[in-house]
Amino acid sequence: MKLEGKKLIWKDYQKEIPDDKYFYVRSCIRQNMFPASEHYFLKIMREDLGKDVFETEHHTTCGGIGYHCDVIKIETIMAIVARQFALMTEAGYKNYAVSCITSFGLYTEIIHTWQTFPEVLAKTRRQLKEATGREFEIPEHVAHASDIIFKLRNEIAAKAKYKLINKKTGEPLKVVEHIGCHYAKMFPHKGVGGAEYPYVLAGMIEAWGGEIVDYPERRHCCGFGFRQYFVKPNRGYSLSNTHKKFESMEPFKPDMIITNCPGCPMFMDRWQYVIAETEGKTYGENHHGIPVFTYEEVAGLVLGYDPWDLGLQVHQIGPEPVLDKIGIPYDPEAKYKGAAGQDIGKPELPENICCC
Amino acid sequence: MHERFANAFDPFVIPYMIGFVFVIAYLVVALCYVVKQLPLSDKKKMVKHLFSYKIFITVKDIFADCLLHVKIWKKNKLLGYMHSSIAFGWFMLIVVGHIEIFFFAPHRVNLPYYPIFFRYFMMETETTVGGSVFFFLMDFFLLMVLSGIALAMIKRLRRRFFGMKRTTRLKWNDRLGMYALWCIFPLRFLAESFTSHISGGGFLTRGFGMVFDWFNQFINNDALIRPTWWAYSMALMVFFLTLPWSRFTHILSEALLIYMRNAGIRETSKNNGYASVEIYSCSRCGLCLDPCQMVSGASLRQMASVEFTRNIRWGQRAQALEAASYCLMCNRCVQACPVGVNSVQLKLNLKGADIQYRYPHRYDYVESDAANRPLATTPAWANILQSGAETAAVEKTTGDAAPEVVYFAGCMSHLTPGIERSMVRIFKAAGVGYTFLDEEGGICCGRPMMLAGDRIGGEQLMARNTEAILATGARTLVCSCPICYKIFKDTYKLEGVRVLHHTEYLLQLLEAGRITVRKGAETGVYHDPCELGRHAGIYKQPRDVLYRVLNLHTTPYEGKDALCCGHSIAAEGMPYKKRRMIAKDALKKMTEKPVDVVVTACPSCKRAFAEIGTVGIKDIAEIVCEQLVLPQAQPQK
Amino acid sequence: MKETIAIIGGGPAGMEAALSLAGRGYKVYLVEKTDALGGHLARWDRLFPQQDPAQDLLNEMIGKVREADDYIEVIYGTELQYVKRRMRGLEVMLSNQTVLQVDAVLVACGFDLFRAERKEEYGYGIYENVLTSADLERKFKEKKVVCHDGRTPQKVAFVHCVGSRDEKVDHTYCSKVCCVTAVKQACEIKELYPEAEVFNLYMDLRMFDRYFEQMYHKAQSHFGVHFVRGRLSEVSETVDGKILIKTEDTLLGRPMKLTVDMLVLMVGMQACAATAELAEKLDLKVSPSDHFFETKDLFLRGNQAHAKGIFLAGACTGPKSLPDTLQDARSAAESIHRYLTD
Amino acid sequence: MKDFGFGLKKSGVMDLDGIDWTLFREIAAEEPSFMNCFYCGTCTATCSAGKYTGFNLRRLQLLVKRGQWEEVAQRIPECMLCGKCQWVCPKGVNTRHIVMLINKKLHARKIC
Repeated sequence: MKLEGKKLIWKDYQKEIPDDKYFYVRSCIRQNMFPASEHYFLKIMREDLGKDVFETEHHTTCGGIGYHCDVIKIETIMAIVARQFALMTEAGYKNYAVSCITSFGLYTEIIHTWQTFPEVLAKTRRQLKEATGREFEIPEHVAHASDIIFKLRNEIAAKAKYKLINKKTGEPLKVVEHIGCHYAKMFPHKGVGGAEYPYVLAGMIEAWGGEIVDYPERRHCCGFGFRQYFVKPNRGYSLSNTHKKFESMEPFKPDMIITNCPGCPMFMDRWQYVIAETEGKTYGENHHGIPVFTYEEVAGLVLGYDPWDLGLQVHQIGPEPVLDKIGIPYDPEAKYKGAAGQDIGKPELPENICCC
Repeated sequence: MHERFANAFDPFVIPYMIGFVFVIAYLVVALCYVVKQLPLSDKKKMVKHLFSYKIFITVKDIFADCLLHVKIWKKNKLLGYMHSSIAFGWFMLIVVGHIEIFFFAPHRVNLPYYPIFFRYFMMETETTVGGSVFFFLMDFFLLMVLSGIALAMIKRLRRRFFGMKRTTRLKWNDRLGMYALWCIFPLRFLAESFTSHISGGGFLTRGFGMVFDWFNQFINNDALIRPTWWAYSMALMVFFLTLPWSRFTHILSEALLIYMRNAGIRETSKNNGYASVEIYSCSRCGLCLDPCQMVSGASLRQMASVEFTRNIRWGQRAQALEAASYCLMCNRCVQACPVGVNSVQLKLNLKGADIQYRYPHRYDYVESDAANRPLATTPAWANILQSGAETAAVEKTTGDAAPEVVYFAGCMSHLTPGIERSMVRIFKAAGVGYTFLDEEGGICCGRPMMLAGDRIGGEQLMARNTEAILATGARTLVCSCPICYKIFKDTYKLEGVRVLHHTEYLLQLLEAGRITVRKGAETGVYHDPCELGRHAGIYKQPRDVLYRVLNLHTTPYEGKDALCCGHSIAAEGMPYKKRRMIAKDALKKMTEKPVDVVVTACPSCKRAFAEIGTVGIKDIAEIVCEQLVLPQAQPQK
Repeated sequence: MKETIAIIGGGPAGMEAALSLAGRGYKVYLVEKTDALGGHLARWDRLFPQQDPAQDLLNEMIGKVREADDYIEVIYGTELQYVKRRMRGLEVMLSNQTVLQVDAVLVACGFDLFRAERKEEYGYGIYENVLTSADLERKFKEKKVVCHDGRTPQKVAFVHCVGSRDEKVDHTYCSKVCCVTAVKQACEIKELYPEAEVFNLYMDLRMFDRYFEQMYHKAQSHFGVHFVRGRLSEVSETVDGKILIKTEDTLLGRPMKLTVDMLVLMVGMQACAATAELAEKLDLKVSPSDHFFETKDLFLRGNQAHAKGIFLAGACTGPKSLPDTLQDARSAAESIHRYLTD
Repeated sequence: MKDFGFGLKKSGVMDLDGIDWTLFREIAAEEPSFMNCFYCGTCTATCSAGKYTGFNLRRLQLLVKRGQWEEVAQRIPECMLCGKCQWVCPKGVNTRHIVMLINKKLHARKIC
């Protein structure tokens, strides 16, 4: 593989990412499944990097799940999105930071639609005004939260306590990145590095000392696929997608996976367990599976935050092998303790896959 | 006459005796082997035949075929003479030689080598009438054999002299046997000539002996006597020892073949003993080479029947299978074979053995078709009869539901719609109530499957078609494809249904006056399709039809000598280019004298020739249809 | 000396037109931007449909151009700067400041090969074992057809229509020569490595010209090349540096994947980079649909540009095979001759 | 193993890396015209069996070339060997022989 070739392509897919003054919206799935990730995004931005990121409890879902499950019409979604933008406008911000890539894709799609069809925008403005009395401006910049971390990756690297390097061997960790379908496949120019050889996560890994694994099914869906997962008879397809990816990455012996999207870490993490329990197949070393992280978790780890504060105990595939490789200290006893030291309960351990 | 040596022995008889004992032993073993391969019923037939009056016919046949080679005489006089002079001459030498022993040395009858080396052991002291008669006879037959051998040598050098374009190429084993055979009689002649001043001799041996005597003044001829007898004995030994491994095995097996054939045994399967005898009976005379169109038309010499039998005999299964998959099964070689080896059947047997009925077939769709298709209830002809101007000619429609004729066009005819259309028009013109069984596409008749060696598959298809044909209630089955015709007629069990090819049926309609035709100005020749001609013996009917509709010319390639179009369904392995070469060659031969149209009676032949495109090709049904005289077309008087 | 003509481009079309015009006694300036004649022909190994060495043809043409030096003056390393219309004829200013007074200009600037990097999903420039047809041709020329790591390729796939018939790269036209080149190169691979499995991924096989169908037949029957009707969808690299390709076998209606040692992208033709600039300088029209120069019509004025005294030859008016290019060049010479003698 | 009420689905993708190339090469060696096919479908359109079933000789030949023997084994028993396909084939493919050889190979490899 020629990195220069990729760099040439990355050059074509640059986007303007402001490095400060963001209006931040959360992700439905992440705030439930990986709440610490969003928390630490804000924490890192504000405390470590000193940026202005505004957040309001008044924002709602973007409606993306309903949209991709074919249950909510695009006009309705537009009104929801318009309301979020109104909140941003009211707060006095022009840069919009999105935690979820499905939301990000949807915002991009809607803004593109409004720009192409001004009459649709006018209609949305009218509807929002009639329904809520609010008015809105289209953000000057819509950035996915990972775009911002990408933009600030070198600042993070400068403050980092750890590098994504195997302490014992001195070799960089082999990292699989997965950007998620809705990030750049629909609008390649809205994603850092485009859709074929996306750079957003690759850039972070590069800056933090790891090595990116380019494996054949890197473009493939993580297995979420709204229509597949949410409809139980189709759920086998969801599982099969994930299986396909893991079969493909297995020969590359990756140490970890870094993800961009709310659903991806969830499915790449949980389905490893299901594959192990139904097929008896495990990936990674010692039947441990390949640990899956969000980019905020990885940023938090290199900055030296405690793994359990970053919420890594909620992963199905335990992060311990990666922590050991990097040399990040952790207290196994504290894994299932809450912030105040209370017992949060231990999960039942699966049969075929080692989870800690 | 009296003996020269009291012990009646000389070491030079030993090689001969080795060969002789070997051949006898081989004969016994081979016979047991063949009989063992036969099914019990055939074994019974063999025994029964021995005690039936037919045994005399067999003896006559063996005499005519093995010794006189009457069949070869009929085909090629010079070749016939060559074969019979060697076979009959040799036979007579043995017979007369034995009689001589009985006459002059009856106490030596038990010595098998005695008649062979008679001239060495016995001497004529004074000229007797009996002696000179035998001298004459023996020399006469020796001369006969020698002339045959001389011709055989010429044949090897200049086959054109025999009117043969091709002859077989020989391998080392055949060459060894052949050279031994060529040596035997010249050596005997030399030995007897050298000995003739002691033992006496006839016009030939003594005559030449005297020449040698003259030479005797320069070189001592007597020193050559025993070496030539030795050489003679050695030649015999070599010939006998190579006999089981050379083409000359046929000398032994052909008589057995005739016996078994007359006993009613056939090559029903690959390992049947009769099949083995047939293979060993192939003398590799090469008479099948010239008729074979694979050889003459497509340079596929290695595929000829003579090579096929050789491959079978020497266990070259792959080559034999390839030859079987190339063979057009036109039967021209079978017809040419003087021994009567049915190599086409042998090829079919081999294909069958290769398949071993192991391929699964799934024709359940055939069953559902039978259930879904209304046959006798609403005959197709009922609609046809109600419409169209041509129905004016219809004289009657039968009251009962069963049509008079069930018409089966066949798969191939669907690719030559002109044939189907013509037949339908003819039926209508003749007022025949018919049902067109496979108008919308039908089930294959099964013969292609059979020709591929797959009996089980073929039978499944036959069962379906039998059911469908009988369900129509028609008493006559007319088919347009000779491939279908052949199997319908010979293999199907269609109780109470006459099976006719449309050539036969057209003649019947004409003779019965149900259709009338006018004679056109076209000139044409008729091409006999293999399946209709050589396989089914339909030669006369098409010609009787065609005389009425066009100016029929004749070619040398008619009847049993008809050519194959090269597109036989049997030859699944033959490349298309080769098929085309054969078709082109056949068409060229048939149209050496230009004609307007080549008429045939088979959709395959028609398509094959039509693709060459050098002359108009029509099916007999099409030409009859064109020349139909419809009642309303005639001026009213 | 008769009239004078400037020919822009010293490829096969330029050379052949120059020779035709020289044969009629015209003075020709052959303006070539590089320092060698031959254009793409100089980079090719063997020529379809009968595997003639490209070098032989090139040598013959260059030899003839040299022989005709009384008539043909080759000006290397220069490009056209501007053209001015004069009372009689045209004044051509070259980048080396030479000014030519000519009676007609023939544009024979040829084509550029499609940049395969533009089809990102095919991984050209990223995976070492993904080549273009031109790269493979160079390997043939160097007699070193091996994978990046020096291995002998066991499986090779050719992808037809890369950068042709593709709206995504704004090349909706067929480049004409890629199908037959793919078949040629597939056969050449099989000649070199008879044990290799060779796949041709095509959308349509456009075997339109003389002997092409026979080549295709030979590729199938003699060389056993696999033809898969389906367009390559994506390419990735396996852990051992091989190329995993995905396509649909549309004749079976089933997706398929396959690992190959070498993937060859049959890059199509596109209008050469100078087209737009030349169009402006010479007042030529460019077809909005394929971006090649437009001719006055496609029949009797197939070599005439819309501007007076300007003629067009070869692949600058759309993809052409070499025989077609040479014929087009001769026909352009004839057009110029008629124009000048009218 | 646990049952979650769903499981892996079989992929419809033909994986050409895992197929046995020798089988198809054997057929091509025994019947060279096998390689001539350019998938025009004339054979399928004229097929006597195809009138009643989904029998598709063009597809079957291609499946053999792609090593997809399971589907071939399912379908090939429907052929009646009538030979119409051979007649109409513009490339002179000996289709009947190919069907017979496919059968032979299927049997030899115990695929059917």
